[in-house]
Amino acid sequence: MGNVDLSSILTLSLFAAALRMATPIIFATMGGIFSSHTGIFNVALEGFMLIGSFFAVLGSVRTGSPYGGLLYAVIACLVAALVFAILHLELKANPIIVGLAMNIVAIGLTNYLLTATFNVWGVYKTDLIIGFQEVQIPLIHQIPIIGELLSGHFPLVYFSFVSVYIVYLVLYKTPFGFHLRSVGENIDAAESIGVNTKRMKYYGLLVSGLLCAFGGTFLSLSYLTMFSEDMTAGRGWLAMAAINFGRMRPVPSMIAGLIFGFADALAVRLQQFGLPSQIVVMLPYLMTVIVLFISAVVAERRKKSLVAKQNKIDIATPLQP
Amino acid sequence: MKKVRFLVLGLLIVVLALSACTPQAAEEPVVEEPAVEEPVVEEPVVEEPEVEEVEEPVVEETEEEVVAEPPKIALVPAGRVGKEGYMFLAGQGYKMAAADFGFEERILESEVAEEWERNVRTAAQDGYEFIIGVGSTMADGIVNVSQEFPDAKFALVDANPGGDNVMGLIALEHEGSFLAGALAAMMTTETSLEGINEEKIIGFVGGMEVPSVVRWFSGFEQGAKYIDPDVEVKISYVGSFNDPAKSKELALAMFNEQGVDILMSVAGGPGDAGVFEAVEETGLYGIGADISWDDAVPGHVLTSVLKKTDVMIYETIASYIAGEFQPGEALFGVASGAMDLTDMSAMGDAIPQEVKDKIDEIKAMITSGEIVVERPQ
Amino acid sequence: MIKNFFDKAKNSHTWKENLVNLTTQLLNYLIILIIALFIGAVVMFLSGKDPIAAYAALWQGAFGNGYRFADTLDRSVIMILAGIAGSIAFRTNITNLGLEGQLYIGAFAAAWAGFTFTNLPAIVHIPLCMIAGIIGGALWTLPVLYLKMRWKIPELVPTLMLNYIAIRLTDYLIAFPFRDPAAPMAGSPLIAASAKLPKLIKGSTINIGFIIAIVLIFVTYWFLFKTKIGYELRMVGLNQDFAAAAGLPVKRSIFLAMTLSGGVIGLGGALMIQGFFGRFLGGFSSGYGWDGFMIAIIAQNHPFAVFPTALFYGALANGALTMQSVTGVPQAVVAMVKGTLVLFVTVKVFVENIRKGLRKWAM
Amino acid sequence: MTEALSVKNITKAFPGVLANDNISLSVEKGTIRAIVGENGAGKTTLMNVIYGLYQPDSGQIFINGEEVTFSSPRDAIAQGIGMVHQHFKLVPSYTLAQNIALGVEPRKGIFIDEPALNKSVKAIADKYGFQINEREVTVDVSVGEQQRAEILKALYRGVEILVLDEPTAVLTDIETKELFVMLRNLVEQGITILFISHKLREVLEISDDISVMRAGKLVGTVKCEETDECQLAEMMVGRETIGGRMRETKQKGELIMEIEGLSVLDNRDLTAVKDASLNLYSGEIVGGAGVDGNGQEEFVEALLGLRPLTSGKIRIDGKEIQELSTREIREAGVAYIPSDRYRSGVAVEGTIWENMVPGEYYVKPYSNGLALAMPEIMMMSGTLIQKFNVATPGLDAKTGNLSGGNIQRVIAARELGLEKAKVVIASQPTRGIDIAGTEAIRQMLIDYANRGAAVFVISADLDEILSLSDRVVVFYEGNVLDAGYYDETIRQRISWLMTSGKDYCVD
Repeated sequence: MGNVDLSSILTLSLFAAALRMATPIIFATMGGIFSSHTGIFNVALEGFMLIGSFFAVLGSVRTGSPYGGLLYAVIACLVAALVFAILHLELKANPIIVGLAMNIVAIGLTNYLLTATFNVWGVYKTDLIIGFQEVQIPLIHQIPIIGELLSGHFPLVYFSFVSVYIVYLVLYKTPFGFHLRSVGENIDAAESIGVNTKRMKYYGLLVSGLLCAFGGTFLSLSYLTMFSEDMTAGRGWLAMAAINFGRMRPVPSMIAGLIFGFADALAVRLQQFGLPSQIVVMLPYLMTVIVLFISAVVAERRKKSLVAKQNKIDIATPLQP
Repeated sequence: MKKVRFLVLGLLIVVLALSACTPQAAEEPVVEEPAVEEPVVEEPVVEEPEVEEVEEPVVEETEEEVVAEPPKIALVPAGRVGKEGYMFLAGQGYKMAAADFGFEERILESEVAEEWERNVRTAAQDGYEFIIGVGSTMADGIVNVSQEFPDAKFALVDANPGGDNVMGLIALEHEGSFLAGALAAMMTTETSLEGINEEKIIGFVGGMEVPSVVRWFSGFEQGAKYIDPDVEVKISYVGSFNDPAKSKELALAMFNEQGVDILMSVAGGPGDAGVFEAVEETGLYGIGADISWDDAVPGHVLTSVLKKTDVMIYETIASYIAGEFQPGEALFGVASGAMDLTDMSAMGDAIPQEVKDKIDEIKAMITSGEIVVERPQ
Repeated sequence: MIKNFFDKAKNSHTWKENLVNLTTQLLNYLIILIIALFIGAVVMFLSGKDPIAAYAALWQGAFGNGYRFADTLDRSVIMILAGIAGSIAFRTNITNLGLEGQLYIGAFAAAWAGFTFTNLPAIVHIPLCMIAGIIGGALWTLPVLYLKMRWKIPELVPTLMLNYIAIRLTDYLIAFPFRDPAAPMAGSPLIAASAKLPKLIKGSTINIGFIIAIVLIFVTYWFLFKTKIGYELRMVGLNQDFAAAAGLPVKRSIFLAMTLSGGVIGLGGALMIQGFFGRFLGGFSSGYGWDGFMIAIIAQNHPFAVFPTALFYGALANGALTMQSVTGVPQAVVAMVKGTLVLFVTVKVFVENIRKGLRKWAM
Repeated sequence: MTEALSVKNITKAFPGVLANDNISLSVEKGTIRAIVGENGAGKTTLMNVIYGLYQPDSGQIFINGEEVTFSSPRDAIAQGIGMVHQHFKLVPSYTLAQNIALGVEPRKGIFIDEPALNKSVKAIADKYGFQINEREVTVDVSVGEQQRAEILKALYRGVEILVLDEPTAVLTDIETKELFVMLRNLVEQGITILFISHKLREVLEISDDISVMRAGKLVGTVKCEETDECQLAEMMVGRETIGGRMRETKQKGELIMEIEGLSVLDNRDLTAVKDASLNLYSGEIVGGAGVDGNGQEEFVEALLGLRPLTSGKIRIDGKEIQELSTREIREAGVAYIPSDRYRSGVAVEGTIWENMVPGEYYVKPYSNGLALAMPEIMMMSGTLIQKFNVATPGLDAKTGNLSGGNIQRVIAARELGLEKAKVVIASQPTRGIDIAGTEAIRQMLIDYANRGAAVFVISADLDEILSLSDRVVVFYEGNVLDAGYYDETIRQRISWLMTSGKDYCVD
């Protein structure tokens, strides 16, 4: 160890790894954004993803195809999201508490089912699980650096970025997204123009379940081809931090997700410097807090300068219009 | 109003009682006969072929004195007797002993740290006379309980907690991983094997920096240096025994960026699974630990260092039943056959015969004491 | 005249109304509990296990004999402290999801005081470790408080992240600066015998920590409902704008509630180390902070209700061991039951319908 | 003329209240119909029935002579009914055009056609002579413009019957005048307007017919030109006392509170109060008039220490208090009745006694050291609750279960009951309270001033100001302007100040 310099860490494979590690976070982030825009802060992202991971493996084993796994995961997550929605929207339960409880149920349920269906504890890995294969993008993968960076990823990695664009289009460019966002911003306005706000909240939660299913599937059928208990390991919480940072806007939130993925990938490599592993693995979490802190500082700065400008105009102009 | 809530929740407990108590359970006499809890033995059914490497434990000659009453012996693993890992082997050894010596099985598995001591205690409270813990993390629990229950006997796989009624069953992991290190050092220059580079760099992924993992690593490094002092051994810790994603990422980083071509994994069951995924993806080579990982990625796992806890436990039970309980440390190393490599058959002809011969030679030297593998503190 | 007023006030809440309220609450919890147990049973049944046998074993494991009962009480100690820690924060409307991290830091601080000082008499050493635990837990809330009070960052995400950081940090501390070379596991050195809590029953783990927990329940009740500061915390929790306009010390209350919450769970960590583990173990907590969060919610943040809830949780945890070892039903089912309980606990329709029904019946 | 809308025998009951009792009325096409009544008379319920938000228990609705039933506003919109609520239903981050077209956006494929949207909004605005910047983001435009957007939102959907709920409550006089011009424009284009208000002068100015409601019943409908304020007031209240002056003007006493050069920022850090000065004297009631949102809230919060000052000094009895905490300011003798009693007046989830003692719980005899002295607290709260006639089942009852008027009495009892305060700051003290409660609260303030305290009443209700004040100041765009002492011409001075910031006529 020891004589490793920084340039040996900042390699293409680091950025490729960052993309991989960011993918589940980005999926969960986009899902969370969808429900946040209907006014429900979904704290069950972690649990949804975990359920998705498990059922993806189950589906892959049962159907012998990763797409079958994806289908199982989607169905399971939609059911979980539906349970959340019914508890909150029909039975009027507190969404934060339901979300946190969902996470706990998800851990219990997946652990139990893991043992009950596959008769194993903790981790399930066999050749029966068929994962996704990396795809080489024709032409691009022949370009030297860019090819290595952009090509050769799992389909879901590409799809996570596509999903950001889709989420952006749906939320900001379609009437549906338009109505959906109005529910979160001013529910009275939405109601007054005849938007079925409850249905929109259902959509919000179901879409967040759907996208978490993709995130979970990525973890258990692409990133790895196995299921192990609690394998989401806090990525859902990181997604919440990303949403918080990006103020529910898809692209800035995605960037936050990439930052967290990068921190994760970097942490793995920093050990070569002889840094204690325990300290290094803190990095993504520490980064989250720091990112929140910096964004708060920046926001205040920007507001102050804006206000100074406005107040200057205010004072300069006569009192009466 | 405040009292109301209090009452309500008090009732909650009663309700649980009502719903949990079947008539039989309620009528069951509880304290006088602690053994009445018939263990409905429905342990996870295990596919035997999975563990074909487990050699039949050598049953020591036991005196044929048949004890009138079957002994009460419990197994308390610091984890689960699940499908993989040395806990599983421990469970196999225990079950075999139960079948051979005719006592009832009682395995108390745990999931979290708090349950280690609690399970030992539960066994002691229930009147078990010989309680076998598995996993060094149980040490404190064994110490605490053995002092409070001086009549019971205790044994612990992986550590010697000390005490008049306690024995420590120590597997010399470093001896086993010494063999693996030697093998890796020889193979890292074997460029005829696809993917092996010329650089003398091998790697080791550990779950967490805890004494047992450090022991594994130390032996591995010593073995490698014994073959060739120039071999560089890279090491990384995942920070967890059950984060396969991170294990895989670490392994990939070592393979792709640090010139490692052979990687030994001691990252816990889930963690190991992640590492071997990296092996599969890169087409390079891995070495497993505890149990056989040879079939995880056919043709890419050079060998696995077996820690035959089944042998250790079976022999310990046998000697206990023979009345030969000896407090203190009992060592199980290469010499006793408890630490060993797999036969490398999964690699086919990829490993040259002279390498295999060299390994056998080292094994013999360790057995005879010619090579002393240092045990890190 | 004043007396008349009070009499009138008392009488207007008739006994019937009280009965309706009490029965409503009772039935509500009963329904939720049945749903949770039923869902657990269905899952067990579908996977081919016998739910009745499993629950029977669970009961046996929790209360089957004197030892079991004592151990269950001991297990509930940390749950009580975690529940109280959660209650104090939630009463002040602070979403302290960082109980887990505060527990780690508190436990480590207590262990540090336990193994660093070796020549103290028990009467000094025991409280010293507890105080160290309290301070440790409280200190770990300070970064969150800074972010919340100075930069208006909601505490939700920072408290969560500090959990992970605390777990890693303590892992680091026991791996390097405070490593015990003799320890057979990832842990700190053993704490001095003078720091260990005296046991109440030989053979069981129950110790004076249980008495401390019980006392703490009453102290917390008194503190929250009978003292000036408790009044301030509750008013800030009920309506912060009102509290500010009325001149209550809002910032101080938030600060106090958060640090107290961290301090109590830190004390919980100290009790675990001093009463049970005897040293700091890396990753020793299996989500006690989360249990505390859920217990506080189920108990509606009332200290008296925390006790039975924590006992229930302790019984589930303890009984699950026996359930698993006797019937082979994985413990995970218990986590599901616990989670499901919380899923339904804020559901309002049961309460409303029960109350409506009872009213009709009572009239 | 044809009948645009009529309702027959509409009855709608809520638990404990008969909100609409057998109401029948009909409105002719192309007219403005005002519906007046006190708060709680049932106007808004009736409008919500017409708009489909509520379903009536019985009765019929006819549009252009045909019977219709509405299960949601969607049905009402389809029948050409549009409603502009008192609280605007606009999405803050959307542009005005987006808000106007929300729900009926022009589409291109599956996407919204933004250019077409902007163009169509512009077209409809031009057609009815509305001036708006349709591409501005809603939060950035004035209240008047937001209201125009609200009305356009209805017109965009092709409504023929427009319901306006208290449209002038948030407008300045000038904006109100502009609104009235626009409404006349609409009527000329054949739109029928229902106009809910309790401001009689405005109603007389704009409407063709006036229906008066009282306690859920329709009292009667009169032609605008055949009636006057007095008659309407009588119909509304059932007696003629409304709006009467409750106070004899008193001589001012000594100076108690001095506010000098106060400047404060609002929540968005923009200047809300500029260099404001005001003196409060013992025994005097000062009224603070002004349209909501001209800095009143920020001014009061600054006085209470709830909001930092950017400059200025506040003195009580000559002692500077601007650096003190809220508690210290209150201890110096300031009582405070906040404008939004649910937001900052009480903790609705708390018990009555908990809401009674936030000013006293920490001093003897209500606390002994650390603990609360419950008997004393209960005795004190009980006495005051009784003295201020709060109707409550007991001191342990949940405050949120009380009616608005009773909650306001709880606050008054807390703030005024112990008679410690030298200065009373009451912000919107009677907003949303029934008549009996209103009079009681006003009387409490007068009594308190008569005992020698300085009372400062801020209200958007000019009648309240006029009925109580010895002296009036007007909040206008963050300035506190002096309207002088009460006399016959003060109403005019106030309204000029409120609308233009000058105490003479703009013309």
